[in-house]
Amino acid sequence: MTRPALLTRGLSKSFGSLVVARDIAISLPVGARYALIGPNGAGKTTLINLMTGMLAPDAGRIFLGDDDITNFDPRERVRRGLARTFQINTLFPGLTPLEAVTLAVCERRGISREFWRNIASHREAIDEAHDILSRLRLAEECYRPTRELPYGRQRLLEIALALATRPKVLLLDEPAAGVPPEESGEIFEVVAGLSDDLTLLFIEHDMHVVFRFASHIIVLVGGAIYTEGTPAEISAHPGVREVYLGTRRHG
Amino acid sequence: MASAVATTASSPQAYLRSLARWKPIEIAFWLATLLPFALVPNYLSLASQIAIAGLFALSLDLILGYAGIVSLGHAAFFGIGAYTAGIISKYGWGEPISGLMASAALAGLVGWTTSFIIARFRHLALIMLTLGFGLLLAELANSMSWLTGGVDGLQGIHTWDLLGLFHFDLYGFTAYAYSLTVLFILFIVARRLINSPFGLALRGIRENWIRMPAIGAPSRAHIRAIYTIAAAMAGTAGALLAQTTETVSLDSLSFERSAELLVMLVLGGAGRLYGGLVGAIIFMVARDQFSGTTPQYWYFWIGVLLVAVVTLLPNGILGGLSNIAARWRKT
Amino acid sequence: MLPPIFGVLFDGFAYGMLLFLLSVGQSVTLGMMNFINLAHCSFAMLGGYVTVLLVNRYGWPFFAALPIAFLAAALASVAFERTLYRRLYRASDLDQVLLTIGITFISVAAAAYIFTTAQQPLQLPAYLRGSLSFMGLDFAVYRLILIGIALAITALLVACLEYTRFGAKIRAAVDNERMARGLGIDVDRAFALTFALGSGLAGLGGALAIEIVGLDPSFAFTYLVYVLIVVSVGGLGSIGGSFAAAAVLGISDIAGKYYVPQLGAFLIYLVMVGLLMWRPAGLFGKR
Amino acid sequence: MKHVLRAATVLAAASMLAGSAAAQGTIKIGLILPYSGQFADTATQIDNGIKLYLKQHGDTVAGKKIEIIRKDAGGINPPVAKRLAQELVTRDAVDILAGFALTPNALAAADVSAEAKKFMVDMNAATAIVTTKSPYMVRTSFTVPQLNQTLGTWAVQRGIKNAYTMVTDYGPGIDAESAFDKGFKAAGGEIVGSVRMAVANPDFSAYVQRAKDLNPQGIFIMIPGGAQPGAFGKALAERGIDPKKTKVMGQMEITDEHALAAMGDVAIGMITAGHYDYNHKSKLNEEFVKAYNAEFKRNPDFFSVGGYDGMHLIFAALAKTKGNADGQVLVDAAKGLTWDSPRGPMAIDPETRDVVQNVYIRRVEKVDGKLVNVEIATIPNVKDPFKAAMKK
Repeated sequence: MTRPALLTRGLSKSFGSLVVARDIAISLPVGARYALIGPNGAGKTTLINLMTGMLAPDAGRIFLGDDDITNFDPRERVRRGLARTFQINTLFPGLTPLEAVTLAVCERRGISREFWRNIASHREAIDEAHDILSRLRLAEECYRPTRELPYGRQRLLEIALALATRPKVLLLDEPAAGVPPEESGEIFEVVAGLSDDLTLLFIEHDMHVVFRFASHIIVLVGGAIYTEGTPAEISAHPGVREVYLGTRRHG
Repeated sequence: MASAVATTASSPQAYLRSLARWKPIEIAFWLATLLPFALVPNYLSLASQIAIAGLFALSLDLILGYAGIVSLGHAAFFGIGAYTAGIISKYGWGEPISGLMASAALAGLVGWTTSFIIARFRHLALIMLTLGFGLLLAELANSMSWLTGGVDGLQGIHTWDLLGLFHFDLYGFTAYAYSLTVLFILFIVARRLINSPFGLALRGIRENWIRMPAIGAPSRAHIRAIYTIAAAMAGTAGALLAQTTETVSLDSLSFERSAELLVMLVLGGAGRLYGGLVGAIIFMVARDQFSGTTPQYWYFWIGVLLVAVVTLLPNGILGGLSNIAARWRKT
Repeated sequence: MLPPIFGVLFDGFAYGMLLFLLSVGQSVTLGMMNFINLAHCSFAMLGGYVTVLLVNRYGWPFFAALPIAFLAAALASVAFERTLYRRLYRASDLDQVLLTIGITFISVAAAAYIFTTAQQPLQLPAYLRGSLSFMGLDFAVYRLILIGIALAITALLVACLEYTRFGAKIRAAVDNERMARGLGIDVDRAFALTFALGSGLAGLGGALAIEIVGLDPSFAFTYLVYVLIVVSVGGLGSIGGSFAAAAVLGISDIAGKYYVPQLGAFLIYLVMVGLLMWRPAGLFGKR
Repeated sequence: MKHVLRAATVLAAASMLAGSAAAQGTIKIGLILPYSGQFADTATQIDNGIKLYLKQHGDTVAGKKIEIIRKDAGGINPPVAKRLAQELVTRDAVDILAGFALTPNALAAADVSAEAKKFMVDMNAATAIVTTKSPYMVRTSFTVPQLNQTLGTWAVQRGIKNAYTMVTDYGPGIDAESAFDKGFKAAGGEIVGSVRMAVANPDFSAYVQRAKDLNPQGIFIMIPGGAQPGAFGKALAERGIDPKKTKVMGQMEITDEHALAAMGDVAIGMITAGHYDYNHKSKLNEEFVKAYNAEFKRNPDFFSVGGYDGMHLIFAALAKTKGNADGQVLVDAAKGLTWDSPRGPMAIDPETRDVVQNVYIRRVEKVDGKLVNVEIATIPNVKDPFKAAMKK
């Protein structure tokens, strides 16, 4: 077996007496499509924050491919191929999507400190950015300021920004959060159409979506892994139905 | 404006290029800066000091308007520049252009040194730290009166003729020509910088500080760089004032100067290259006129001006005007 | 006999309490409502002028003038809140700065026009100006009063804002205005009241401060920096934080001037810079 | 390019000459004062003195109408003061520059006076060197050494053998400290300690405690006027220093009318050196104070008399030159002028163009229930000792 794309071992974090992550071990094989589910407050976003370095773990290690990235800052993790999106839009409201994605591309290409040449002269970077936007069906709206885009488009831009870093592993925190069901399908179709080399972990509440797109599901409860398995195994798991699926139906 | 351009842009590259193109109104603006020579030759000293204030405001705009770093201590660099130019001149080297460069270099060096601290903080703490450094420096300059002349100001500054040809005359003719030229050159620099990949990264920092590391951006390094550049530019403005007026005093470092600068920039509209220039022109002309008619109560009218601008034109004069223009175009 | 250090500590603490009284209103408006009110010291100045007028011209007792100073500043602030401030609650910080600086300019000119540019010394009865001897040290009566009032206000504010319905409403209104409206909270009124409270406290602070720092139209600018220092070091939204910050700053300033006068002018700023680098959100800051 | 520049300069110069020619029958005075900001009251009082003089003596002298153009320098701001002076000369074509509450502004404007050869009257700025910056400048206020060195000498003669000095750490404070030291030591006194205090300083208790620890016979202080003297007096009272026992001495602003009101009875016994107080006993001053009160509803102070005498000097000089406002002619006329001022006899030193006047040593006393400065000694016709020392 080849090395997993992303691996965590014994990852733990608590705020005072509140344990938000308890001894979490996850292994994402290359090209995986994993879903992370669990009730509100289970620690899903916290786990992403730990993996991407926005929170420092109290204990445990994180590996990206062969590298131990536990002590790297978020930026260094991004440079090595670990990107994320945010549950709440974390975009650049005053920039157009083209500018925002070009910015991310420039950062990756290491030309963001160039201060004398006009941005427009960096044709390759701009074309790459436009290409990403096209793939995410944002090409037509890429000249409007981000704050004027419809919400659903902004969710796609979240993903576009992450893709501009050319990640090996992409962590999607509820990519369709707040999007009406008829539009969320579009977002996941886009996600599903991403390259097979890209390793994906996404948080999602809608079980239909999860079962349709995930190859593997991890259930997080109270900051710890409750169980994990294929969609079939999870849907058959009596405990999951009780603690999570059961309550969701009504909630 | 952007949407109008977008429909005609043939490619993303052409679109981005069009954003950076010189617009007719910009060219008109710079041509208009030459008018004082012909129309109001008796106001050239004021025009020179407005150009200097405009340059100073432009330097603040680079960090505040573009990178989102609110500073209440930017006068520190202005003062460093002014004192450097003044002290060099006092000890026998009054050549203006080399003095200007030395001042910019020293202000930039101090800016670079402090930027390591500045880049670590945000929000109120950042504002207060810039304020604190500014106040500490002002106190230091006061206590080092053997070097700075203390409250009485630095005495014995003499600026040599510009290029060995132009005497700094009583009418401010040379002073305005000199200040305007330096302003224009540095404006071009700032304009290029804003339209470069680095400028885009700065706007990214302003628009969303949290997202930047998630797209792999070294925000702190960017902030250090722009803070250094802005410091050097502020130092240049200070040196210009010292050279053209042959005076330097503690007020060049004061909190009041930092605060007044902020007012000018916000009045004109932060985050727009011309915001600081427009703000400096309006604020200083208004003050000159108001204080000419009511030397004791001009504060009142300046206050009314500020309140009126905020209520009628949010985001500064340029911001408010562009909002109105956009709304008008939509209907 | 107490060693002189106690005298220095006492003076420093009292000076801190003076800073606290001047700043606590800002701690309420900036901390709770997130509104940058640089005209804070204008309201303090108003309180000062009201006090001077009542005490010097109409012969009111000093303590009777204090509540009027509070009310005058609070009422004036409501007028401003209704007409100007409320339009800018959701505006950018920079617009708030511009508006309130503008109001400060206007207030300075108005004060110069109405009260002239001269210093307005407060004429207090002799018993407020003396000092009490205790174990060989002199404790100034006025400073004791400052400390007493500061402690009372801290207790009152903490009780009111953290343990009453009013406090809960304000916090709800600031945290999530839409939800607060949904819950039937009159958000406009809550904001207006908070603003009036903050400005009233400024008026009271001004009234108490002028005996020590004097009063002329430049008051509105001169003490702004101190107010910002106290509030930022204390931490936004924390009355207790402002209290602690003011005490630390006051004591270190006075002790510094006594023991190392060469550093006298630098000390308050050095302490501020040091504390903020250590705790950027302030001593008791949450955000 | 050079030709264009020269041409434009000539053009501007021509337009300026045309301006003054058009104003044949008027003499314009450009008045630069800090009308706004922290020093606004100083400006108000100087300007009041000027207004009163014009009211009493009319606005015509030697057949010329006097026109005043007022400019606000807005606090300590030399670049602005210099620009205003330039503009007054080039744009408004003034003949005389006057005002100047603050030394840094006066020094900056002096360059313009020297370059444009304009008569300049310093009505307040008190640092000794100010008048050396332009050969066309005279001063009608006082100099810091004139008062404080005199005070130092007097103190030792009156039996104060050791003293502690407390000055604000800025130009005038440091000048006053060295002037007092000089007078005090030369007369045989001993300085037992000194402290320089922060400029922004609302609370003096720590500094006063330091002085008290040393228990000197005298304390010399120099702090800016305005809010600080009151605060200082309170610190004295609170720390239990009684000016009736420990001699507290200083320059006149620490016991001006407002400071005394702020300090209350603790001020009794404080000793100051000054050249003017509204309580000065002379017929001329009584009339002056009365007229001043009638006009402005407050008492004049030393700022007012600086403005008043400044106007007198301008009038007297113009009368002597028969209305010729040329800088050199006017300054020559001003040299050696003597007159009786509300402050007492006054003269302009022909060598230094600085003011020569009586220095009064005053003690704060309660007279008819009111705190006033009572003159206890007069040192007549004091010249600025700083310039006297420079010559040696």
